[in-house]
Amino acid sequence: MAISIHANNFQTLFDSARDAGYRVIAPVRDHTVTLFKPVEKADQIVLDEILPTKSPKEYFLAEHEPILTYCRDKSGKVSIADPSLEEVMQPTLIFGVRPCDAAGPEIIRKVMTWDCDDQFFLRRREASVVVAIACVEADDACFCTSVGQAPDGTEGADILLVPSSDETGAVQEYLVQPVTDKGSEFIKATKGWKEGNPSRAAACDEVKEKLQKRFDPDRVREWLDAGFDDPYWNTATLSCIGCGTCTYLCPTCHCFDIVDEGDLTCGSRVKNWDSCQMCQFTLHASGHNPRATQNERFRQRIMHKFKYYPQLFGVVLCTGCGRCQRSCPVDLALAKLVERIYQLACEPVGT
Amino acid sequence: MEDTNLQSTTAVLDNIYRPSLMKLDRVTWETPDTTTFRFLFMDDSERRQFFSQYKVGQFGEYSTFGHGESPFCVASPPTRQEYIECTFRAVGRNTKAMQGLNEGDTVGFRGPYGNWFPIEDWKGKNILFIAGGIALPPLRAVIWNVLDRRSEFADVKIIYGARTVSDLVYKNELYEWEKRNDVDLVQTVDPGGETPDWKGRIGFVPTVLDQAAPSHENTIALVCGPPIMIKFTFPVLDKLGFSRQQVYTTLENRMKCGLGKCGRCNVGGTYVCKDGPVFRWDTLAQLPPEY
Amino acid sequence: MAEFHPKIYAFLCNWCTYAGADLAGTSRMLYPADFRVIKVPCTGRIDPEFIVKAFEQGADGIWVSGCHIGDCHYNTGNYYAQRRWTIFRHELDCLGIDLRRLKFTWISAAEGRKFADEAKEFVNRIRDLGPYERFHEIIPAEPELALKTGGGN
Amino acid sequence: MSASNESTTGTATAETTKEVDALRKVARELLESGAVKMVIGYGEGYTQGKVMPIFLTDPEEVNRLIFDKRCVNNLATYLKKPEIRAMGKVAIVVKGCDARAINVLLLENQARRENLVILGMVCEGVGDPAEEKCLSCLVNTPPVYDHLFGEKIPARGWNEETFAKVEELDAMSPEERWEFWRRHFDRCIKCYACRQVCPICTCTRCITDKNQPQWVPTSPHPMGNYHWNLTRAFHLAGRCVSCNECERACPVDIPLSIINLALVKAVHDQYGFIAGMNSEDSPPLATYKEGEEQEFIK
Repeated sequence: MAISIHANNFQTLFDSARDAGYRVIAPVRDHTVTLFKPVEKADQIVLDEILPTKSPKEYFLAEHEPILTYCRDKSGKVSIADPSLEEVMQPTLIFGVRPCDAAGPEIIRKVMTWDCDDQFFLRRREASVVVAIACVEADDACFCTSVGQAPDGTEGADILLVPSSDETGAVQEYLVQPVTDKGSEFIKATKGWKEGNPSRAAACDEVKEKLQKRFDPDRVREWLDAGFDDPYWNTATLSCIGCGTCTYLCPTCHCFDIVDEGDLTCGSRVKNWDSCQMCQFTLHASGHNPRATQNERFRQRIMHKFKYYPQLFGVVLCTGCGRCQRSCPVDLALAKLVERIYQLACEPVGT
Repeated sequence: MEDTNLQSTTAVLDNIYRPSLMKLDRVTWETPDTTTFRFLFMDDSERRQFFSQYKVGQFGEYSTFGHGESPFCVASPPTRQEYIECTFRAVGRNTKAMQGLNEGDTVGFRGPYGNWFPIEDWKGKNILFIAGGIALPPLRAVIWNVLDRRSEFADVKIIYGARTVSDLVYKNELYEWEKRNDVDLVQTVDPGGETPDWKGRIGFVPTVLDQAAPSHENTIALVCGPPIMIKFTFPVLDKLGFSRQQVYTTLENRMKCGLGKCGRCNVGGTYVCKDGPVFRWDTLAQLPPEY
Repeated sequence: MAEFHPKIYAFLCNWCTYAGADLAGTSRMLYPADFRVIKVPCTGRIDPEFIVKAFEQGADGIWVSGCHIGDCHYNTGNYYAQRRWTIFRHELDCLGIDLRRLKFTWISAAEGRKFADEAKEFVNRIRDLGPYERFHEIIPAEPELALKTGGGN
Repeated sequence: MSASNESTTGTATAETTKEVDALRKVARELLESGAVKMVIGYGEGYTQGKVMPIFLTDPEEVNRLIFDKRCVNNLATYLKKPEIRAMGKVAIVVKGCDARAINVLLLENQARRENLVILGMVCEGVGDPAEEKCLSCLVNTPPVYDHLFGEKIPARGWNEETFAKVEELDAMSPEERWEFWRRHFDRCIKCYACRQVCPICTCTRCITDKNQPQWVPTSPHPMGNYHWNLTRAFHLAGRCVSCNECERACPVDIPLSIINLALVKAVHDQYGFIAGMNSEDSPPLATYKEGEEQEFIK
């Protein structure tokens, strides 16, 4: 039996989710940007943008997460404890996620479970239900199809809503596709859903047409395999100013820092987002820096996404959301650079 | 949805970032800024757990609470299961804080992490240790491991150099090794770093290695030192006939997690925290120069 | 209700105000002791970071005091300090810090009376204002260490 | 060298102004004669309709240089990049506000005048709609240049709009100001784009990256965010040239210009100083005058 939901019923859905113990997270306007934040009212949410400014990554890999607390008593005896799990394990509905953003945590999962499990990530993942909405629009920065994702992809989503537009072109109704068992359970446990198809057909065809593949990641990887010392890196990224914007907004970048905060008597050890684009990222205490220049750091970013990660885990560390291009202050578009690498890879040898 | 599992907050977290608590048992000053710490596990089950995994060459994350964590190698061998030791120089925030600790104080330790020297494959072989300055600690664990199981190995030769006499670490142990007749120890200091009563050689490690000219036959060479020493030592080993399969070294890169998650210690696609810190020369030669 | 003991940090220049405090003490002048003195060589040594850090340590009030203009032990230190404080104070105001919680004075080594009076005034002022809750709200909570799970594992 | 740097959309536009023609001609001469190693300028961006910084070493590529209303970036920020510094003598395309940044770099010995050929563009304002900074521009004609492109025009100058937002903030109570900034700083993710893009943030190791001691907490929690934003602005007091790149680069649109302008105003009101108008006047926080007693110090 097909299921659908009308935008008018989002409030019912949110209310019933809250009744079932979930906090509801959805894209909302904050000043001039759109962010995933807790919402009360369905009319607050913003679904007509290509993508929110930040991905919902922070609800899986927190920007700032205490991983340990310590205290030292007067005699010098130290006690340590795990932080409270209340926030980590809070059931969370993340609503209105684009397929590229939904796929991000699924890709990060591979490194977070590599030989040992980062429970902070996994518990958050387990406690959340991701309701994705397929895209009806794309801009020049979007390239999900080039990295194996799709505007109506289901990776990482528990439920996918496929929009159907009315005669004015506005989206009001959605076809509901449960993707995981967790998603199906969630539909059963909450209200607002309706049996039967939406009155109109899906509205995703046009965007699929628009999102032509721009490069082949396998060919890119082949070039990168031998391309570490290629002169390409000397000039291609000279305009990079080394701000971490692209990494912080990326749904798949997951590097973090561990620092102690507090004084000698008590405090926390915390995990904070970090960026490979910062020059201190690899700086040794001795002053030696294995990646001393911005060009090297940018190469690391592309290598990590399109060579190292696929080699280790079989997937590209990129979902093609295009935030790195949209938000770059100097318009240094990662996808364009990778496109260029693809061209180099396709050029006949000897030219 | 009535999923009570989700509501539970009493679950225990299997926290991979949680260290074992260790008691600082003994502090030995090696040089004015380098110390050796001996730690005792506060929980004996953690000690047993550690030694059930630990192999020589592995490292750990040592922390003072309030100042952060630093990775360095375990400098004591798995043949001595009562304690672990590490030797470090105070350069960063945490290492400086550690040097301010007193015997009896508490530190955190996570490990063992990374790979190890495959010494089980070296039984019956000659072992040649070449170290410079503060880089003796990673080899010291191997040296003691080999010496504690002396009969399983053939000749043992140690070439160790430092900038000056006062920069030599493990002076008591050097004295002990020097006296032993089943170890051949060659000590050297850089020109100008000698004292009037210095009995060892004067010269850089690669030069001294060249003069000592150990045979490559049935020999494994372990090289640890500053990058500049390694750079000049490899050609000498090459000249002496060592193949790249006979030479091992260790790498150090900045690390935070030690578990392959935080994303900063990679050299090309190789993670020093998981695929290292021990590298055979032929593997190392294939890595890009990101260390 | 328990009496409110404000947390006040006083950054005092070694040569004038600190000596002034000494004089107030040796002259047996009474003043409230609700502040922690941090002796600095000169007001010019006080980085604005000290002030921010003090608030982050939970300060309810901060008092900065040094030599009168023209009396600086290092001749010009307080001239620079004055310019720095003028601009920094503007910034704090712009960012919503309550300026009543900051006090700047020039007190010489001979002005024990002035020191005692100013100390009284500031401590009373902060007592009246109460804890600086707005700032305290952004300080990460001290972890409640669950000792039952602490210790070993 | 810059062959692989070419943009797929970066072909020269057919129509150019006579200023751009002149700019290209000078750039060509500079590169051909070897007078400079590199020309830093604006070219067509990767994204349709955007511009990006381009780094030319080949005289044949000078036709990629453009200048129009889209050229908002302050290219002076590249003068702090070690890779560019290592080039030796370079030519750089600047608007007035960018030239002010160069003046500050010269004043603080962060750039050497003899290593720069400054290609000044007369600028009537950039952005569409016009950037806020342009509405009260002090330097429509760059205050420092070697070659000037376009006819000198009078500066628009500060007006009642310039500090309107600062005054709006001043009119609030401290509680309201505190809430205003808490709301904005709450979005901060500590990406440090504001620092990286700033031409005046020249420290090779920023205070927030120093941990002995750790003055600025590195965590993006409310306290860390407040401290970082406060420190960043104060370190630019009397140095900020209001190019507003920090606010433009901020991915979460924190209105950093308001703090910057508040300090610009305070420095001007108190000491009559405006940063970057020349490269001789002493920085206001590194000097003093007698008779400046402040009332707030009792």
